[in-house]
Amino acid sequence: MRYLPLSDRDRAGMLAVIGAADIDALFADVPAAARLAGPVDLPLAAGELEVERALSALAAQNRAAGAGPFFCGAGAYRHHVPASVDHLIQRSEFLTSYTPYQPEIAQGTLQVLFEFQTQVGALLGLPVANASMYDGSTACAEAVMMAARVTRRGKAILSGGLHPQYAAATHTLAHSAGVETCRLATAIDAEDAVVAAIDADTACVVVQTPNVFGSATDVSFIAQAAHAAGALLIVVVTEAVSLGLLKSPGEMGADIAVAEGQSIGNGLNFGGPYVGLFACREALVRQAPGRLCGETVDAEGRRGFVLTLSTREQHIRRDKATSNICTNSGLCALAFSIHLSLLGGVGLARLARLNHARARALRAALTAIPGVEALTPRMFNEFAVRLPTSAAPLVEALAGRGVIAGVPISRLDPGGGLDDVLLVCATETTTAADIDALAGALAEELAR
Amino acid sequence: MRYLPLSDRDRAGMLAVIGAADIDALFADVPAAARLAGPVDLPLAAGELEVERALSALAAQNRAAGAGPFFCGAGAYRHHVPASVDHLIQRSEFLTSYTPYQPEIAQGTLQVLFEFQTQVGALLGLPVANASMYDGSTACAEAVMMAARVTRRGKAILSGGLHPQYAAATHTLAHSAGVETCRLATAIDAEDAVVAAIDADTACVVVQTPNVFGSATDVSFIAQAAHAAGALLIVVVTEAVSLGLLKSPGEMGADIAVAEGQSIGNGLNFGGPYVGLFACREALVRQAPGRLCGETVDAEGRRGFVLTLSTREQHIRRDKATSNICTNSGLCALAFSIHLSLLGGVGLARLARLNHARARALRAALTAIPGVEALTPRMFNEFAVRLPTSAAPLVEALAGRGVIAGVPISRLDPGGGLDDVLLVCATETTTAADIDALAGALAEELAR
Amino acid sequence: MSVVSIGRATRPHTEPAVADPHPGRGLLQDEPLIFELDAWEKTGVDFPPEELGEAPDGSDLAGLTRAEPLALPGLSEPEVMRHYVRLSQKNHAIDLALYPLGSCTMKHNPRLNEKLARLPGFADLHPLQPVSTAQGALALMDTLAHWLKTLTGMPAVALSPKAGAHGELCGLLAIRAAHEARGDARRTVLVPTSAHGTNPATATHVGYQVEEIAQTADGHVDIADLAARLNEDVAAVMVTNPNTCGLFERDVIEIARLTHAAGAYFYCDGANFNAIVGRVRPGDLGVDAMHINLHKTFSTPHGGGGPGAGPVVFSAALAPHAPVPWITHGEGGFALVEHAEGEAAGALGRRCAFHGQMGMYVRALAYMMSHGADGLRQVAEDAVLNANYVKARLSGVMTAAYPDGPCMHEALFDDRWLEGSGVTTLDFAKAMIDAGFHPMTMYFPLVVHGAMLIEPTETESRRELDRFCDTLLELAAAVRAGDTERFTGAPFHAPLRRLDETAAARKPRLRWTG
Amino acid sequence: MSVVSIGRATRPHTEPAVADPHPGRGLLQDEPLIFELDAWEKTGVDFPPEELGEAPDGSDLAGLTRAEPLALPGLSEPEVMRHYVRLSQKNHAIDLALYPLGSCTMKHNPRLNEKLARLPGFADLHPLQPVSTAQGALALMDTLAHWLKTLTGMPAVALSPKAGAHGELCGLLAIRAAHEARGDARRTVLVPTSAHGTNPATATHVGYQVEEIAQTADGHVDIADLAARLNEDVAAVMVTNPNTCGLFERDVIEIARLTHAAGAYFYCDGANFNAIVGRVRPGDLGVDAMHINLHKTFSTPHGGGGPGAGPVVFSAALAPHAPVPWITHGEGGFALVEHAEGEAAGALGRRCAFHGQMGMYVRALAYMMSHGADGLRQVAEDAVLNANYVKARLSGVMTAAYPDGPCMHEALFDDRWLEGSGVTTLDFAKAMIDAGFHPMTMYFPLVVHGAMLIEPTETESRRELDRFCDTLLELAAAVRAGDTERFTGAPFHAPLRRLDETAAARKPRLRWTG
Ligand SMILES: Cc1ncc(COP(=O)(O)O)c(C=O)c1O
Ligand SMILES: Cc1ncc(COP(=O)(O)O)c(C=O)c1O
Repeated sequence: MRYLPLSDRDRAGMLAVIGAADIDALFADVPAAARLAGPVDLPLAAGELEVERALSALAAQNRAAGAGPFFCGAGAYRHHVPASVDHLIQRSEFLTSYTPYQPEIAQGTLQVLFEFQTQVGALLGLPVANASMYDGSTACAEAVMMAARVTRRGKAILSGGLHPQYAAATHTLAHSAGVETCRLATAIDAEDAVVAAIDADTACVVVQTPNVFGSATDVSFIAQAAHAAGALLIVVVTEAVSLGLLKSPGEMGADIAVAEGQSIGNGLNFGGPYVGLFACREALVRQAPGRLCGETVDAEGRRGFVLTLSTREQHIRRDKATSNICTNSGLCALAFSIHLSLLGGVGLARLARLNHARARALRAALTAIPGVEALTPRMFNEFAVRLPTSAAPLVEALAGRGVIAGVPISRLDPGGGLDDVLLVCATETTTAADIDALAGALAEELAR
Repeated sequence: MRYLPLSDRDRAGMLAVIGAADIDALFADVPAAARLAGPVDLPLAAGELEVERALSALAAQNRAAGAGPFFCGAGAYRHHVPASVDHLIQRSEFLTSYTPYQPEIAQGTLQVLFEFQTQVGALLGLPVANASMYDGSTACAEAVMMAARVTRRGKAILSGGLHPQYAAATHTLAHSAGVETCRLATAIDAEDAVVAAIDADTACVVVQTPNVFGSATDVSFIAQAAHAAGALLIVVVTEAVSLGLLKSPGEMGADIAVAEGQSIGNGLNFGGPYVGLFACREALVRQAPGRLCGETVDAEGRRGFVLTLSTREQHIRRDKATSNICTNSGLCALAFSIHLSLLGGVGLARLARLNHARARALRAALTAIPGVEALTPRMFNEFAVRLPTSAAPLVEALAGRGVIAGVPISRLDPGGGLDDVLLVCATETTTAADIDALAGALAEELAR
Repeated sequence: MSVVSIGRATRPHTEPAVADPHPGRGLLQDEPLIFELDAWEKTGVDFPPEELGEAPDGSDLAGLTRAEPLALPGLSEPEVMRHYVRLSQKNHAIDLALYPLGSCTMKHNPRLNEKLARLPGFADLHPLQPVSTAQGALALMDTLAHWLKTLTGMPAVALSPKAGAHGELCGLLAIRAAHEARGDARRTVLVPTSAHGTNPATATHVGYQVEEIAQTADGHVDIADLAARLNEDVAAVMVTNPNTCGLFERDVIEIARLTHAAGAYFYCDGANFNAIVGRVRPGDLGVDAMHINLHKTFSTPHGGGGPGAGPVVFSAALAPHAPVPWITHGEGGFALVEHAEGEAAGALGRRCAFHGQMGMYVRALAYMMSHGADGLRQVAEDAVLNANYVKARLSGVMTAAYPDGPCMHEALFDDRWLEGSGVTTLDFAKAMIDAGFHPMTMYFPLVVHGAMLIEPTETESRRELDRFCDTLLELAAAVRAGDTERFTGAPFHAPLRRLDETAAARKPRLRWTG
Repeated sequence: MSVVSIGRATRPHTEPAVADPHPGRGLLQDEPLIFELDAWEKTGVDFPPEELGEAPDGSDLAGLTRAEPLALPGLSEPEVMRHYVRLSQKNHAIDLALYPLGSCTMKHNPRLNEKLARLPGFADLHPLQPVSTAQGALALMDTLAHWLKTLTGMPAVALSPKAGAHGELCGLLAIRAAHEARGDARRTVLVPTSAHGTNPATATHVGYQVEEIAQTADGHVDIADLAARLNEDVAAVMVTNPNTCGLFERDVIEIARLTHAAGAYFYCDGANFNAIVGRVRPGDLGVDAMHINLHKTFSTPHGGGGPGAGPVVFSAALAPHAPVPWITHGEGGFALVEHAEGEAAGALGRRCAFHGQMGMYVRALAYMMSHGADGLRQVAEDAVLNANYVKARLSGVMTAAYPDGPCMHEALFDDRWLEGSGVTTLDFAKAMIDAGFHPMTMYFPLVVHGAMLIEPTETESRRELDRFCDTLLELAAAVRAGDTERFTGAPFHAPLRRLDETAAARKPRLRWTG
């Protein structure tokens, strides 16, 4: 077996050193009833060529986003990732290392985390960022838990523009810990509705911008309302590229900001692994979940980096920890950080403008089709359209024609009464030809 | 421009340090008539996404070997290369280093070369191997030049089983230096014909095994005949995998052995880059072309490796050098060495057996078709078949049906009178389904 | 300046007055932060210039754009390559040498798996594109689920948890849902003292109270203590098996029986499944829920901290409460159940957006298929063999925490043998760095004083194990010889000397500020 | 033990009695040869067991198989990863720091190019599959040819040569063919003393005699000497431009005129094309043939010694003699001319099997398209700017070989400034290693005493150039200060100390023998 270095001769020699008669002797503690006599009922070992063939065949049964016109967004975005990013994250020293528990031989990972935290802080406009969460949705859930701890209050108000799966993930976790979530009705442009819902038990208000329908909102007024009521504002961003252009959560008064970082440096991967960004105000840091990397010096006074404030964490604090997170999304954070260090502020702004320009072109093409109406105000790179028919079957029909048209909102929110609403998204990877293909196919399908 | 670190501000500052008015001042030596005023007539800079799209579109116009049934060989072989090989050769420290001129900071490359030379020596059965040539064909040409130097004779006899393009490349180089090449008539199984051609001016005899028709020969008797006449025997191997099973050139009395190493560790790449293997008897080492890596010690007595015997080479010996080669095929040699260090003797023998078994299955399937006759005796993984029709148009027709059937020998040797002969090859990548597909399509085409 | 012998004893040398290597000398490059490279106005990504003119006009984003342009450095690609390649060389990695972090299962990460996870059919697939266009992905998840269920002998699995700790949450939420479905509002979870920190943290995170179960002197759950603590308020017993002392819980079937008898569920932390995969099925032990860290047993790379994946297998009792999404198979191929309603109303809900860690699933399945049923069994055997070999070779000098009987996949030592030497577990670990090895897990589990938990994994050759043991024995001899400085000052040969963690925590500097 | 200050002057330190780092300490691992890893009986590649039984039977390979099984070690994949990753860390690389090897053009290698070269449509394509199934590959080669011809202003190009030296052979063979076609049997090639070794080696390798052309005191071809040597026996003049002293041959048009007037051809060694790409077309200078090292100007990676690619552009006079294969375009798409007969009868023949270095073509074209006509011009300008900057910063202390006027892409220094210091060019170079840089090209070109040829390339930032210059100036100050030991003993901080090359050559050990 190509991954197992021991030869049978090695095994025999080692058993002799141990003083065990055979390998079974080492499993003596296993109750006899639970010892399997032979291999379980699964295929036997396979060569690399065979495995590659089998899994490549499965991959070939999927229609890769890049294989043709493609317009899905809704929390996961297809952007171009420079080849150098994927090359670098495959360096053995990054790929095959563990959490940097021994800082003297993990300065590579640690310096990257320090840089990542600084980048995320700048992006989200808040002074403290952690070393990553699993993804945007779990970061959102943890932010709500944190707000409840900070405020010692028991309710979270979720805006109707919050990604429904974020809302669901947040509800599941918060509910179990006794934090009530109050999700407002799904709405394309009603972020202001949260203000009225704030009450004295409100720990936090959770608002997404651009929201799940693609609409951006200046949430400063919500920050004011929340703060006036002693609640925190949590701002959620699912399209990190928008932050190249749009006001940061911090700029608008967020106490905690969480974002899905997938858009930068990471592929679609059918939904994971992604990377959750988490930032907050300085005063809240000791309630923050996740790892934090900090600057320090070595015995000779040279700058170095370590994991710090770990008294918040499970491995030190155990049942008093701020979160149970351990493994996070390190390599995705590295990819994010590399891509962003290529882009810089200048490049991210250009990328954001390009995305916006392509989305405008897409909107112009789609709304030229009779019966198709754009619903999203203040759109960045994604918007909802109302169709003269149900969106889900139409998307299926278009897929049959080689065009992946977008996400029917009913997929995320089946009971929301928006069956005729389709979410479409354009990025720098969307070409004029792609847009023509969608517009053409859509017009034809609608005309049938 | 993403690959150019200087900003305009940098440029201005640097010109000031230099004391030059502008960049043109630095090109003052260029005759005015030859100074281009602006960019040449080619497209302007393009982003990574645009370049990727353009070249991917070209790639998509090619029918990749792995995309379906595929049976070409004739000097280039489709084998499975473990993923770890391609991963390792992309390590920055291997990929982006130069020839190891500073051994103290090139021990990685140098130790690999020392291991490579040892592996190649073992494979070819000769004590001295160099650090690689461009490919098998140029290695063959250089071997003939070397034999002429060693023997101070002016004629090389090329067997009729030598790959025609190897013969052509050898002829072109040797001819210019006044070494006559005498290529015997193309023949599927007439290696023994070289014996009669040896005369007093014969510097060397060049024999390929398995030959271009796939037929293996024990060339010991040719070695004896050559040596008796004071000539050298050069053995050529184009399918390195065969050496896992077959007698090595050294074992059969070769003085020099050259091989194409592509089969191990390297992809098809439409013909290049490949890696030439070159080995010879100890006594001939000072006439060998190319780089040699040798063992030595450092100032503290620790083992280390350096390039050595460079007094043979162009950079020291200039017009007296044994060859003009400078850049060789280092990274392909690394890939070869890694793959072979995974395989080992045990694995290479198994791989060779598997190749042979698949080729036997292919032969059985094809010769079951009426009118198809196998011509190659002592076949390893490749053989010639005679068809009841001209091979080239048939191969085109089969390509139209998605099957790449093999190489018509007329492609290599248009005047050879073998228009109805097709070379087919099977390796470990050939499946039973592939064989069925070829046999089925061939039978149908022939029945038309 | 003290004269000591270091590394393999053949080449004693004089200890330099200052440590080496120094970044900035020889091949080890010094590298500033990206913020110190004077790249605020540049970018290393090119865009088609013609479209950039089109600034957002008033109609869309008026008043929503940043007041100040985002200030982040943008490096050219050559600078980026240098930066990260230089940094990378300051890391230890499994590809460099044995990485004996107990409980972390740092094993070889096959490169085939990296390649397959990058096939466009997996990597460039959107989670919300029509499922009819992602049948291969669902088939892969279904196959992975089959392997996991078969290997554990459990009837159901939730793939979506994103790491072990996320899986623990999932397991406890399912347990809570099961109790709630019966109207049973239990509040306590029992956890042994030796448990990993995530176990108690998880329990409180979902609103349970944690009560500790005592441990026997020989490193096992104290059954009597467990029995005494079990009552109708106990929702679950959370036990790690093989446990964090590297031992198989001999009485696991009894633990399950007692737990069930009290109306509680048995959660097993499966982080150490590597020791038993293919030889023992947790389903045969009475487990109700167990997470499997794909990044441990099934070798998806740790990536300096993640990502991982933590699928949870469930017993029949808990299966109806598994979270969405899950896969069904019908006439039209594979489908996804994405909402906890209708037929899925028993589900505990949703744990994250989308469907989990697809990239990890591809890698894990490739790993499983490569080994096969026979190879996975061999994995467990070799992992256990390697650990026992290390234990046997070191026990003469270091004090094994549980010397009697075999260990499973990791060998646990305590610091009794260091007593009075002036060298702590930490010092010893840092000296290992000088000798070219990553330290073992230290001071965990908490039940053992100055714990040193060594998990070699099955992907180490006997040669590397010997090199490791020889080094530790040589270091131990140096301890005995009173070479204290070599330990208390260590590391001397890492890119940096020992780092001041206290200073870091006292006045946290968590980002670059210029 | 001397106390010196090293590296950036801020952190003086004590020189250790022995060198550091030592492989086997800290992160730098010691690694034996693969033959020393006890892996003779193993293999790291798995095959379907069922088919292996089928040993070759008598009918095919009887008597042809090895007497003894092939004795080569086969390592498991984890062992292989360790081996090569450990070894790799003992290399310098362009990804680690400036690599100022003059004449080698060690520039950044974009990773996009690596990715594209690996697309199955290019990488998994057989050279002899029907051309109808490889139209994209031929289109790519045709496009590359178009770029090369346009950039050089030459009407034809032979893509197939496998490196610069192989291109030189190709050029001289075309020249020979052209002469032969006229029945003109010339025997001499004129080459300047400053030429790269491959130039004279090439000329004699194809049967010419080499005569040297003198060089002027200011680093140019001595036109008078050239004129004097030109006669009807001269087949070609081979001149490098920009030349190996880093200077543009001011009189190049006159050189071409004189050459042509004597009935000879003008071969230009284009290894230094990077300095002028986009600003000067060799076709405008009267060149008849020039090779282009794609691995220099067009950034295909050097890979520790290769592979490269050396396409040769030809003037109209030589174009008919270009070697096969070449590409034609007609009704049915692209086709290949593969045989030197019929319409191709004038061809010099064939230089290698198949069609050349496709893998390099993809990379080079991606590089060209990325830069575009504007970016390539900027490449030349930045390369020249960077070299002049280094020259300007160092000239105060080191002696520039040709101080007057600008240089092109490389700055040449001699060793006059080291005279009497006890430090040689070699010593100085080895001390650079300690300071984290790869040495420059040394003792070449031969026309300059103790030459130090520095080529920074355009992919260095000003910051890295300053770091480099600061380091060299600091080292030069140490030379002046009489710190001889720091140089003669160098390197101290590389994985190994200075290696004994004489011993290696005296009794060559070219393979492991156990
Ligand atoms: C015993 C044990 N349980 C749980 C965990 C947590 O797993 P993860 O890091 O995947 O969240 C770990 C990880 O180290 C562990 O060792
Ligand atoms: C001036 C010059 N000519 C020719 C060559 C030979 O090129 P190659 O190494 O590609 O064969 C070189 C390579 O260093 C060179 O610098």
